[in-house]
Amino acid sequence: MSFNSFTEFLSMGGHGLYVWLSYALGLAVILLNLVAPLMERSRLVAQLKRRLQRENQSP
Amino acid sequence: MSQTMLKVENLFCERDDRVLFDQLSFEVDGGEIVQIEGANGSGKTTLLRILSGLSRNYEGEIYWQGEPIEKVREEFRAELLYFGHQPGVKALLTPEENLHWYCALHASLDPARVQEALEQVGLRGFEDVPCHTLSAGQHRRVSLARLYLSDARLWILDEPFTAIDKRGVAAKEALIGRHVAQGGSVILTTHQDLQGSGAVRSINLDRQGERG
Amino acid sequence: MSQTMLKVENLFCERDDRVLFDQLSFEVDGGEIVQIEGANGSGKTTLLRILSGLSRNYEGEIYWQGEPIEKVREEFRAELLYFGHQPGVKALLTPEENLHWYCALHASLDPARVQEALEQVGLRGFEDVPCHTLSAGQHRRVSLARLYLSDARLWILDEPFTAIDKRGVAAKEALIGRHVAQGGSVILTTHQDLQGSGAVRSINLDRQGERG
Amino acid sequence: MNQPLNPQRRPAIGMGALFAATLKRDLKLSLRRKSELVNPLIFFLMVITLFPLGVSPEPGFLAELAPGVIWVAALLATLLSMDSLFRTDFDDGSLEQLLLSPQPVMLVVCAKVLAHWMLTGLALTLVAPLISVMLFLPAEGVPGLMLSLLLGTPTLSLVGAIGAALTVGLKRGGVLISLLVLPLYIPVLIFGTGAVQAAVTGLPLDGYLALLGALLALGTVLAPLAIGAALRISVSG
Amino acid sequence: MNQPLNPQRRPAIGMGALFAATLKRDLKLSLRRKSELVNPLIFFLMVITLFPLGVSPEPGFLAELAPGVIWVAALLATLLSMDSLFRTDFDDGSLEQLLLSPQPVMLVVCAKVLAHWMLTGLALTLVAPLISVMLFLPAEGVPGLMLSLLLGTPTLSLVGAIGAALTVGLKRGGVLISLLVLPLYIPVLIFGTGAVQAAVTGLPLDGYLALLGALLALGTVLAPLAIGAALRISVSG
Amino acid sequence: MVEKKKWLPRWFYQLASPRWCYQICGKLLPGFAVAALILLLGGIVWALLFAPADYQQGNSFRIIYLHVPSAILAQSCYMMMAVAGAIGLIWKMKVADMVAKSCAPIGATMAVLALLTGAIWGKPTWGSWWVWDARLTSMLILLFLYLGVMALNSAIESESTAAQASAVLSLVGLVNIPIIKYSVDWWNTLHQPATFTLTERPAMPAEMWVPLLMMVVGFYCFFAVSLMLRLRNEILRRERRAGWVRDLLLSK
Ligand code: HEM
Ligand SMILES: Nc1ncnc2c1ncn2[C@@H]1O[C@H](COP(=O)(O)OP(=O)(O)OP(=O)(O)O)[C@@H](O)[C@H]1O
Ligand SMILES: Nc1ncnc2c1ncn2[C@@H]1O[C@H](COP(=O)(O)OP(=O)(O)OP(=O)(O)O)[C@@H](O)[C@H]1O
Ligand SMILES: [Mg+2]
Ligand SMILES: [Mg+2]
Repeated sequence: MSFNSFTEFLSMGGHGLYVWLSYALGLAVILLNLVAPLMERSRLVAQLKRRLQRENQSP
Repeated sequence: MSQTMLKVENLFCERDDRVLFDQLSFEVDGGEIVQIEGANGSGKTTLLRILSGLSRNYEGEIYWQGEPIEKVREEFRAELLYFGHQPGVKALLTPEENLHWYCALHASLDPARVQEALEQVGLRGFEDVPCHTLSAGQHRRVSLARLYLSDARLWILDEPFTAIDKRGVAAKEALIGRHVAQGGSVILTTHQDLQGSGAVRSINLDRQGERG
Repeated sequence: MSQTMLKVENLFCERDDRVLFDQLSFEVDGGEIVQIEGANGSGKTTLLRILSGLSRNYEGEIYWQGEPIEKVREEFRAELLYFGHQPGVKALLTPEENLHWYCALHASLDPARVQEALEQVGLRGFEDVPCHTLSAGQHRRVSLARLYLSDARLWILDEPFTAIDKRGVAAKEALIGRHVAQGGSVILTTHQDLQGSGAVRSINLDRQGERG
Repeated sequence: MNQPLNPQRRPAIGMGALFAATLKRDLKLSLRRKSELVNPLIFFLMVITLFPLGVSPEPGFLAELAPGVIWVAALLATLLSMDSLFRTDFDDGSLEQLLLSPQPVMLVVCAKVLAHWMLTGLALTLVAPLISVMLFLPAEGVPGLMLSLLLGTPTLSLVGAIGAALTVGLKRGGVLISLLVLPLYIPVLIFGTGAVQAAVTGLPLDGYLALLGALLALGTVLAPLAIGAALRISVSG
Repeated sequence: MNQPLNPQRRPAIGMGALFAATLKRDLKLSLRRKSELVNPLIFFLMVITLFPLGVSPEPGFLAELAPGVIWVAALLATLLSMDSLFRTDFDDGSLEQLLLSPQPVMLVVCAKVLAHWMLTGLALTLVAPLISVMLFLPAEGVPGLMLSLLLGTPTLSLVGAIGAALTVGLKRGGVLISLLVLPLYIPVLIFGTGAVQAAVTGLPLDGYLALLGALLALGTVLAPLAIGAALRISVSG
Repeated sequence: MVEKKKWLPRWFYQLASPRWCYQICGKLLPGFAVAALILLLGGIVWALLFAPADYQQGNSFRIIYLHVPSAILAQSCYMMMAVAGAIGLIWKMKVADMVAKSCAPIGATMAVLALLTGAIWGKPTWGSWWVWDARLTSMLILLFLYLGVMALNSAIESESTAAQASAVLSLVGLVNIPIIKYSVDWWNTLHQPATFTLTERPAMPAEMWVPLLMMVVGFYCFFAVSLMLRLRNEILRRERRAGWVRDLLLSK
């Protein structure tokens, strides 16, 4: 453990802003790369299902 | 010679989730005119582009003189004349220059016969004006002059009579008649009635989509 | 009402030193179909563009309801529907969006009727695909849908049936018939025969050039 | 199904609707291809990238170059996208329909230019701060840069549209348009960079901004007339 | 009047003739509009003019800028004229005819790129001395500039043609092409300006020229393949 | 329409089957997800809490644990995209096209992350958000290459055409990447004194590089997860007409 207190941990020796900004960005990018395909999948499945139902009804 | 030129087996094509044709099979023999029929949007142009090798968005097999067409692309292209919705005429060049370039693309054609071909399509006196000053019909006639030059055995013509006046249409039909009489084959589409081109076999695409 | 709509006096036009027509005079009354005839390159399109006001390369007089057309441009445009070789359809927009913009250009048209018009030209199901994925005929049909929307009295149609299938042509002819029955006028060119549109007066441009 | 033909109609309303419809249509046309939206920006960014690579990556040198390079890039980005403003409309016949409309052409033209500006000039103004960082422009210069871009780029779009309208009837106008338009852009360039340089050195920049504003006012009044006339001439030829 | 249909023909000759015919055709197309001939040059000259106006008219500063600016301008001039390389052929259907020809596509493509280069890269190389004077480039740098342009600009045309072929099927590829191609241009830019700067400071420049030559060789071998493939792909879509 | 060649192993053909791919991805997903989660979480905790501060840069050094993995991933992702594109072009293998298409957005976001973390790191270390350093520049160009491929892909309507066109582009880009790297390196050393060398790695103590290694491996696992998620979507979309997709949808 290289920090003695929580505030020290937050301030990161004066570089807190930079470090935390980076990690926030990193987290955002990772989440984006997971959430985007998952949302895309549910959208796609719903759309394909709808079309399948339409096709099954019409002929 | 009524040997089979083009053979199509189980052709399938869809665009934007709409099946245009499915399990389409037919043969085109030498000396035969095949007219592809169908309403607007039924897939005639799509089919002709697939047959000519321009489009590869299809499933199924196409054979040229018994060989799968993928294998004999080069030979097939040497035997093919394709006339599409866009006539392939450069607006800044004169009719003569346009046809000269076409002759260069097909080494077996004789540039000396360009003049004669232009005369045949009624463009005498327009040989050396730039094509963008021609009327719509004259513009397409420049491209139709290729029919008079060509020595290809298979002609694929997509609405060749668009914008052409009645006398022009009659002349083109006579030419098509001569071509098949010599053993060539023609696949064409047109929304006008063919008159006097002899026996025409038609393939209708209208109900193709529903089958699949 | 068979009042004279358009009156043309001594029209003269040459292009590239070739006289297309000279001393051309005619009138178009309400309830009349006038077909401009002539071989390719005889000057039909040129004439229609002059009449519609797109081209000013002419000599002679044109009157709209008795007034020189230069004076009444605005009113004339409100009464005019022009359909040219280029259909005026944006490839990236859908048929619906294309027609909505046309309605915005002509404030008197009702955008609510766009759907109906598209249905009439057989584009149901294609309302919201971009036009560049349509076939050649469907593309022109988008523009033809304007005929169903329009409340203009004078229609100037340059080869409206190009690329349209037979059923489409019949429908368009019926529409033209209805328009003239209501007192409108139509000036059109086509290389196909008009069937069943009632009385058609034709003006032949073929020998016009030689006269001058 | 046609409406009865009625000679006494033509409501005078619909002008605003036409303006809005055209603006919407042109934005839609650009946004439909998503790439089209970001591309003037990306082009801008790339020209900016080329300079450090081509000239020198030293911050001091770049800072001195920055106002000029940013303005030249804005100018080229506008110019590059200008040619397509009326060309597609001409090629597919929409322009004929537009000229045959009973509504004033100027109105539609203004809407088209506005749409063009929103996707080039306005977009460029918004990314200007980022560019400034990349070229080490001192922070004091940034507001001046943005203000001058905001006032200058609409003039670029307006003047460019005149060139586009004049060349639209030609078969290949792509490069000719630059020839016509660049000389007219020079005043904007000079005042624009002047404003930024003044801002960087802490001098007052209202004079430059006033000049840019005056050019814009002049352009707004005269350019639509010129564009309308040029379009009629191009189509009739 | 048609020739009898003869299945055994297709002379193997005609390759050189096709190359020459295409070269002649493309040059003719460009020369037919006289404006087209001078335009890449005029664009080049104008970008050069904008710099003294936009940045600073001081000779010393300009001399330092010159190699980079000239190369960036050459790059942009090439890029600007690139989009129309295959687009007109695509729009009027000539491209389909070309792809359906029994002759190898690469041949025609090479001729087209050569024609394009003659009217941009070669032309730019020839006016380079004039530009050098305008930007106060020291006289020692001029041979280096010309040599580097001569070796570098063909690569620009070749690589640009790949981008043009990839975007030709799109409705509006004008700006997309810059996005695709500019990153690929960066090595040429760097070596090109490097050569000029070396020449100005009197250092040996063979290293740079050798690198530019190597890029050109690589481009000449690989680009025609890529262009041919890209054209077939674009047309088939 | 895959032409069978004797010398290719069997799994190669199995890969060519979208259905098989869809299923195998489904099976592999949980494993990779768990691995990614453990590695990333462990790595981050170690990086933030336990790794010692750098003697020169202090705690801003901790940014390296995001910066380096994302930079490495951005580069290898491009390789993968180009290779997959080449396979798709040569053997007409649909799945390869889909892999290539799925790679692009992941690689682009990674390049963005590397650039942003680098920029943020640069501020305390160099006193400037951006310098025209060789490595930074080539990373920026890599991002442009990604954007180009993605823009081209989205601009072309037909799916197979879009895939082929982007494959050609990414291959051209692949040839160019070493050239760019080389030219940019050279350019930079010519002009700029080596104030900021990224290459001279300080001899790191183990408690610094072990978490870095964890993060790198974790990023790769995460990449696999994201890629497979996207790939499965892509397979569903492109194979929507196939019987097995219909059954799959109906069974849900
Ligand atoms: C926007 C700015 C930056 C970019 C685009 C960038 C890019 C890169 C790239 C591409 C790598 C190579 C990864 C690999 O393949 O091994 C890397 C590694 C690295 N970067 Fe950065 N970087 C940036 C800023 C910084 C800063 C400010 C520092 C710290 C002073 C830094 C320190 C490092 C270190 C220590 C490595 C690992 C070196 C190695 O493993 O060889 N970077 N960076
Ligand atoms: N832009 C132009 N510049 C010069 N001459 C032109 C131009 N456009 C047309 N012409 C000439 O005018 C003549 C008439 O052309 P027009 O387009 O009016 O013919 P058309 O009767 O409509 O023919 P088509 O039936 O082929 O459509 C043609 O001979 C053509 O060469
Ligand atoms: N580029 C494209 N992208 C998607 N769909 C397309 C594309 N081109 C054509 N289509 C669709 O394929 C169908 C068939 O088009 P095609 O051009 O083959 O019709 P066609 O039979 O030639 O009609 P026409 O008689 O109007 O020429 C049309 O419904 C059209 O919507
Ligand atoms: Mg068709
Ligand atoms: Mg006509």
